[in-house]
Amino acid sequence: MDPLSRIAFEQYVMITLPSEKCKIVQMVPNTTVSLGKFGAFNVNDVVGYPLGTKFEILYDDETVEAIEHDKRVKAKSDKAGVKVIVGKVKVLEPSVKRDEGLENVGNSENNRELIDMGRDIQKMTTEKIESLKKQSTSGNEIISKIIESHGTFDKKTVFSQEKYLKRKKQKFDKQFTVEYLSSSFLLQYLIDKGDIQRILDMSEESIGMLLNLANIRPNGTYLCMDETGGLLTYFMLERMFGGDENTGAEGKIVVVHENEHANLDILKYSNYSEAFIKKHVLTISILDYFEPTTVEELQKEFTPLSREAVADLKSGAKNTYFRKLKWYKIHVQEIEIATEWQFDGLVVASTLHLPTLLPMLGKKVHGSRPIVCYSQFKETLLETAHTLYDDLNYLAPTIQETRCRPYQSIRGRLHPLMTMRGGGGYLLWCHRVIPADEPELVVIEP
Amino acid sequence: MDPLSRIAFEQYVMITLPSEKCKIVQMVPNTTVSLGKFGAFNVNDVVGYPLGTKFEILYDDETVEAIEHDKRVKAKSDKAGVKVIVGKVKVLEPSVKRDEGLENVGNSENNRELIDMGRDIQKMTTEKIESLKKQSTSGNEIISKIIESHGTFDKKTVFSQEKYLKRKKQKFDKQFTVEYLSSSFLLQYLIDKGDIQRILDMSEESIGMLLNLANIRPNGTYLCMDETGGLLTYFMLERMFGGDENTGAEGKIVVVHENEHANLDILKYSNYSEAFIKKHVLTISILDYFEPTTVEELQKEFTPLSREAVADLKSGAKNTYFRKLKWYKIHVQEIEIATEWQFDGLVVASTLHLPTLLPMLGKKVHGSRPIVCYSQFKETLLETAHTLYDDLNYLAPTIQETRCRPYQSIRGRLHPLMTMRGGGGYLLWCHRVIPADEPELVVIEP
Amino acid sequence: MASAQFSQYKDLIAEGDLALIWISRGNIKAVTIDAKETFNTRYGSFPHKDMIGKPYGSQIAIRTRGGTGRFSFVHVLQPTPELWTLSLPHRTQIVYTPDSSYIMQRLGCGPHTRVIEAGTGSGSFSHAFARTAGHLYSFEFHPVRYEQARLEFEEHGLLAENVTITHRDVCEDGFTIKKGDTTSQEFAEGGADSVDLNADLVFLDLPAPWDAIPHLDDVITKTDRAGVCCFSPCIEQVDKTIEALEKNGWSSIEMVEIQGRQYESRRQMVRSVEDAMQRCRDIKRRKVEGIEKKKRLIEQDRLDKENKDAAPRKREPLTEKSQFNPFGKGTRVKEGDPNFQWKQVTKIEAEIKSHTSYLTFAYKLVDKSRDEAAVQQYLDNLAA
Amino acid sequence: MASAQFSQYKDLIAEGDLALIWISRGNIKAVTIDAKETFNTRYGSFPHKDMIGKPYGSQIAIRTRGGTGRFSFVHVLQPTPELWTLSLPHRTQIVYTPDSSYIMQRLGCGPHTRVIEAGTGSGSFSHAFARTAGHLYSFEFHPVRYEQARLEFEEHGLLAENVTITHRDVCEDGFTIKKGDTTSQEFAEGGADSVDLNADLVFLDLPAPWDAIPHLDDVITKTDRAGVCCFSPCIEQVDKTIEALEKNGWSSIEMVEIQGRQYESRRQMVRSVEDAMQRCRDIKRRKVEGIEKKKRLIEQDRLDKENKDAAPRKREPLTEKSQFNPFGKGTRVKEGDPNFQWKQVTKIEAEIKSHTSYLTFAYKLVDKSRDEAAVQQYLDNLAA
Repeated sequence: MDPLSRIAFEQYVMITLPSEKCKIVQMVPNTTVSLGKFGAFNVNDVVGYPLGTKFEILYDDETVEAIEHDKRVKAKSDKAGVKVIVGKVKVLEPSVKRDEGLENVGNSENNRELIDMGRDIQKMTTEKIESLKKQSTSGNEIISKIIESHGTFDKKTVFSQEKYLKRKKQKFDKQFTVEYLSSSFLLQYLIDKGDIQRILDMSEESIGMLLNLANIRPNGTYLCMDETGGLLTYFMLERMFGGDENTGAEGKIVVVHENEHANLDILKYSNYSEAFIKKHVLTISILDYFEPTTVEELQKEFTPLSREAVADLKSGAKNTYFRKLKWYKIHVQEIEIATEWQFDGLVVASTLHLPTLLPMLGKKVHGSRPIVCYSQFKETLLETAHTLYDDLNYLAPTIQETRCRPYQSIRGRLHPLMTMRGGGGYLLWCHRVIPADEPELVVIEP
Repeated sequence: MDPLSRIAFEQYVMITLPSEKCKIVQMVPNTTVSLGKFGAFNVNDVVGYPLGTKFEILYDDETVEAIEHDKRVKAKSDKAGVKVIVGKVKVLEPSVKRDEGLENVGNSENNRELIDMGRDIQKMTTEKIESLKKQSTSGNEIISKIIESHGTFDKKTVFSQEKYLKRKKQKFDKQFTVEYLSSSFLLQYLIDKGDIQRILDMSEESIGMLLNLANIRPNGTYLCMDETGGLLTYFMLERMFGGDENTGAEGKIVVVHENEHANLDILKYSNYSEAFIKKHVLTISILDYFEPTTVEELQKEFTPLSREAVADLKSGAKNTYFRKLKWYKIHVQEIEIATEWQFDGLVVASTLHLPTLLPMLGKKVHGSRPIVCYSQFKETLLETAHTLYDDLNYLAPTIQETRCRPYQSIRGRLHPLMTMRGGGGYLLWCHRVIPADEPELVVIEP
Repeated sequence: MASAQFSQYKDLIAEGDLALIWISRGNIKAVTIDAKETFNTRYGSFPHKDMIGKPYGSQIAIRTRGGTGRFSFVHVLQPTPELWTLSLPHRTQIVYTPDSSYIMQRLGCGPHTRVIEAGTGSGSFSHAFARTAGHLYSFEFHPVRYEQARLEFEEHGLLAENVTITHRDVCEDGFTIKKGDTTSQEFAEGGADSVDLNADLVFLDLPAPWDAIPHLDDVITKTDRAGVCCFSPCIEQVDKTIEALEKNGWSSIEMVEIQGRQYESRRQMVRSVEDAMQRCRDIKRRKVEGIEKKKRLIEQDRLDKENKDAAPRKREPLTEKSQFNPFGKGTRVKEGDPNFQWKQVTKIEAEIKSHTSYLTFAYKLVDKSRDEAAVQQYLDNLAA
Repeated sequence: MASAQFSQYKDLIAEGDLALIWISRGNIKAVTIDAKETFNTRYGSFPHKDMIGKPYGSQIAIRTRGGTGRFSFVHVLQPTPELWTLSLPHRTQIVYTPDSSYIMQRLGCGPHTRVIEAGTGSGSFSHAFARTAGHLYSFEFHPVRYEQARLEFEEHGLLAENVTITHRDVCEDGFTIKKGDTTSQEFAEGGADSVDLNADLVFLDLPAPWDAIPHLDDVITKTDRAGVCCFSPCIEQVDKTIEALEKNGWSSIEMVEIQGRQYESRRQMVRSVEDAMQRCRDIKRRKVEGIEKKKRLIEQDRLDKENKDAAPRKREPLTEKSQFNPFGKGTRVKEGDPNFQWKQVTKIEAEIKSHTSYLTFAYKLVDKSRDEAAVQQYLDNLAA
């Protein structure tokens, strides 16, 4: 099964819920996935459908069974030990419109009758709703019934209607979509989880623009600092390989990090194998990058033997030799990266002092190649832009901001969302250039 | 004639033109106002109509007369000495919609036939248009004829149609509106003139919000630094007195300046008399404000005499005495302002170093009264906010930004304007507070 | 009890005053000062009598509960329309200051302006209008909200100053205020039976402003130009509003959006590259030392095994924990901690108000006739 | 002359290359490197032969005309889609980078993506798509623009790589590309007569996307989910687009706006309050001195008049000009002049792109059937 187009076993996928929240789930065979109050389903029931399929959880007397909460994909919001009822899944038909419930309701132009409609107006009790939920009723049906029973619904303003329905929908709708875990979804997931600081407050639009401004291509060799736990690297890999190990593209990312090991934890959710990542994502510490050791020094610790000498080694010694040879080769490559490689682009998302860091990294970039630096704060980039502006090796540093403003996209009620997340960060963009020597003095004839 | 509701002689008014440019003109009796390519009219023909009236300039054979360009209200754009033809004016009917021309045109959905429509497509020559203009034809009529003669007009995209019509309208429409010279119009005029730096890049929305955040009222006493040539002061006066000297309000503005005299040039356009301005706008230099002289020192130069002593003075000496007394009283008031006055608000638009300036001025503000500081740059306010944040005399400094985004407000073609002016500045808002002493130690019984 | 708390600057906090108690940026509470009362917060209780007589703006301090020696503070402020708006509960639909101040500015609100506002809603905009305008006629169609607002306006001294509030569905019944209406307007015996509104500024915050627009002709000024602003969240409402404005002879129609943003001043740690390198060196050094130590230990173990009588050794950790921690990793570093370097940065609110409503402006000049007599008189005087 | 200038990184500037010459931020020109040619600017002429063999990114310097001893510079860059977009004349309708990069990101454009773009327009977005996508099918209905774009794509090496451009009114005639169409697509003898587009990303920059949407079913992928983005300037177009998308079974419809802003790093003079005070003191002192001098002069005049034989004196100005000018008033101070103190500030462009277009996104999954066999096989293997 192609994990790029169909839900496959063992794959990490993104599940989006009616509440617009999302969660990452691994499709482990013969297990159950709980979506908390939205219900639960069997992994085996959804695998094989195309990625992007929207399902609805249905309950009928035959299939209802109580299970212990699945331990492998534990959702924080569920209380431990709570029994979740697993339903059947049904693929939703395309004709279902997102807010059909709302469209069927005669909406009034004023809200004279309502000042605080509270719970007392609602004729349908929560118990009634819960029982409806356990019957074979879809989310939209439940909502329609709630509307019917809501005496003053058509007296509410457009806004209170929408707010009310959204709240109800989030509570009772049992639809979910299984999505390919794209870089954008992964970002959305981290934002929903509240990991804003971990990803340096990056927005999808900022990172998308970063990739374009940095001219990321399948065959480039990029220098990168990634303080987002691998998120930025994942975005780059998606542009370069699209989740596929067999495109034949030879692109590489060198990730410079400031700890003992690079933190690229987020890559564990990707569809790339460890071997593939090892080949295309090379990591090196900031110390080893800027103060590389020499091959001579390496050889004090270990010297490769001639083929004949290796052949003469005993079995145990041979194993030791090859282990040490691997270590040696990694370090030789590190030295090469640090001393010889020139890059097709520099991409930085780091909280180190950028006015010192960028000129150090910028030296390693080939002429005419772009440099893009992300920061949560404009002030940091301002300082950096001034530094680069005074350096003839960088052409026209500018600070770029991009903000996406989503609309409530319901016909007849179009307007930008009333609230949204602030932030999203800023980009510094420039190109590496090579300053000219002063041209020779041409003596002009008098 | 009430200069607040009707166009009055000698009054400064704002004239807005079809090009959305505007100019300030004084309504001098028996003179002519030239609007350059839009035509010319006699002041006596428009005075007496309500402010806000929209006129159209008409030409017919009887009234056409050639005049020298009016010297008193010389517009820069007109070449000196060019003869302008003065037309009759006609009040425009309210039923005229702004873009009627456009609404009557069948618009196509594509622009297949047009790649660069250039002048050659247009069948009506400029000469023809100019001759139409001199006939008794309104701007809308001219434009309709242009559209008729424009072979490919209905093949253009919505956008190129609009752009084209707007250009044509600006060129041939002879309508103008005579407006009350409100603070907002004055700002718009300065922006159109390109005096962005002179007014520190202020936008109408920023200054409007400044006035509200500073809680400007008719009866307040406000401390102000105004580096906009009096524009900010004019905005404050408008909120306090609404162009009327007889409201009975007693509000005062103390303007601290850093030169020999305050620059409040812009107030010359206002409807306020010099005497009124002198009473309500008091100016003092930053030196006299922060290092005031003493009454004792003043009295070294001049000592007021007793009533009897004054009566005994000879006529010449009496005049000298009263001149000096006036000087003395002004300086005594300055000392009072500098040493005794507490203010109901502090409003600053200055390019001096705000982190030093604001705490100096803030001391003079009464507890619970707002402080609002405008700056073209957020970075300056950031530094200032940090300083105030660390000072217990200021409550919760925040940086505020407000931006107005105008739409092309034509039904069926609603969208935000494609381009607009950047900038507009930022506000720092906080309240003056009075820190508490540590409360007494209450010994709790063991 | 009407007080002039919104129209007069007050110096000292006094019994009976409406005051705002500022606990934190998002927590501002309105109280009526009463010497017998106490203001309770989760950090402690503030007796009103500690506030009375102090200047407005005073910080009031108490020891926190439990006698930990720490203090708790509030500030007592005199209300302004803007602070009042901040003190309203967030769930209320409010016209916020970026919108209200722009509307007032653009429509030239000043001491002469006669304003119509429909509906009253939370009354936040009413307070800002009342501060500046000559008179405000506010209309509210919801009976309970009308009653709440009438009471509030009375308590805030607005009705005694320049505000009239009327219970009315303006879409159905227009804006004319007559004797017998449910209104704060008082009609003197033998006086006029209706009010001449004569408005030159109209603000319509209604779901269907197009139903109210045709009624405006009866109440707007005949001699000056009137301006209107319709406040609508959806774009389709804007379209219907423009249609109605055009049909009813309003001109210079323009719709705008106001985008207000608020920033906090914050600090970001300056993390020098050299420090990061030094940390790497430190890690490397400790790793090498650890390996050597391990080698020594292995050797020691071998010797110990040979000499079985040796006393058991206490094992030390192989790699020592570094003392070099330039960025305070693993510890809680307070923003601005003087042991570190900081860069000043602005931080936008976590959640922004990305949309409030669309603002559609238009103008109407009813009577375009000229005051010929006055012009002639002036010119005659000039010639004489 | 097809070159791979957009798909391969090049090190050195070579004869025949398409290069971008950066004169200034707003002035970037595309040239084909030709040893016999010269690049002329108002500041001087740059012979191409001075560029050939140098690395891309090189600054090229010449003495300015007139032999003033000053130099003039340009930079020679290898084109990227983003630089290419910047080099296009401003009057062209362009999909700018904030929009194009967001669309690519949101619709997951990657090496496997098969893109439909209609219309081609200036071709700026085509270059960005071509960099990343598996294949781009671009449609342009204007014959002249089609021809221009086809030529440009060929010269830029796009047609040889992964781009097909077709002359077509997609609203009328849909997206299917067949033998005999005006297209860059080549049909092998005896091969298929039409192309299986199988698109999973559709970008519609058309005045009436609703006319094109019904045709999409024929060309989008049947097995994966396809995404569409419609790019429309007016809100009414968005409404009609949403209607058409809903009718044609597209879901998860959402419209967004992208707002891109660009800032320059600038400096503002730090003007200290003490300096301003000192200036005032200086003015005051000179004024007092002036008065005293005047007094002396009057006295001198009196004496002179008494002594009529005295030689006429040269009058000095009463008040001396101050030497104290801390802010360089009246002089031209260059931003950043080291004689003054400066604060770093960001300045937004004087004119911003406040609106480009509304972006309406939607998704469609045509075939929702399950690959039962594969699932069963996997489970069977697992059980075995």
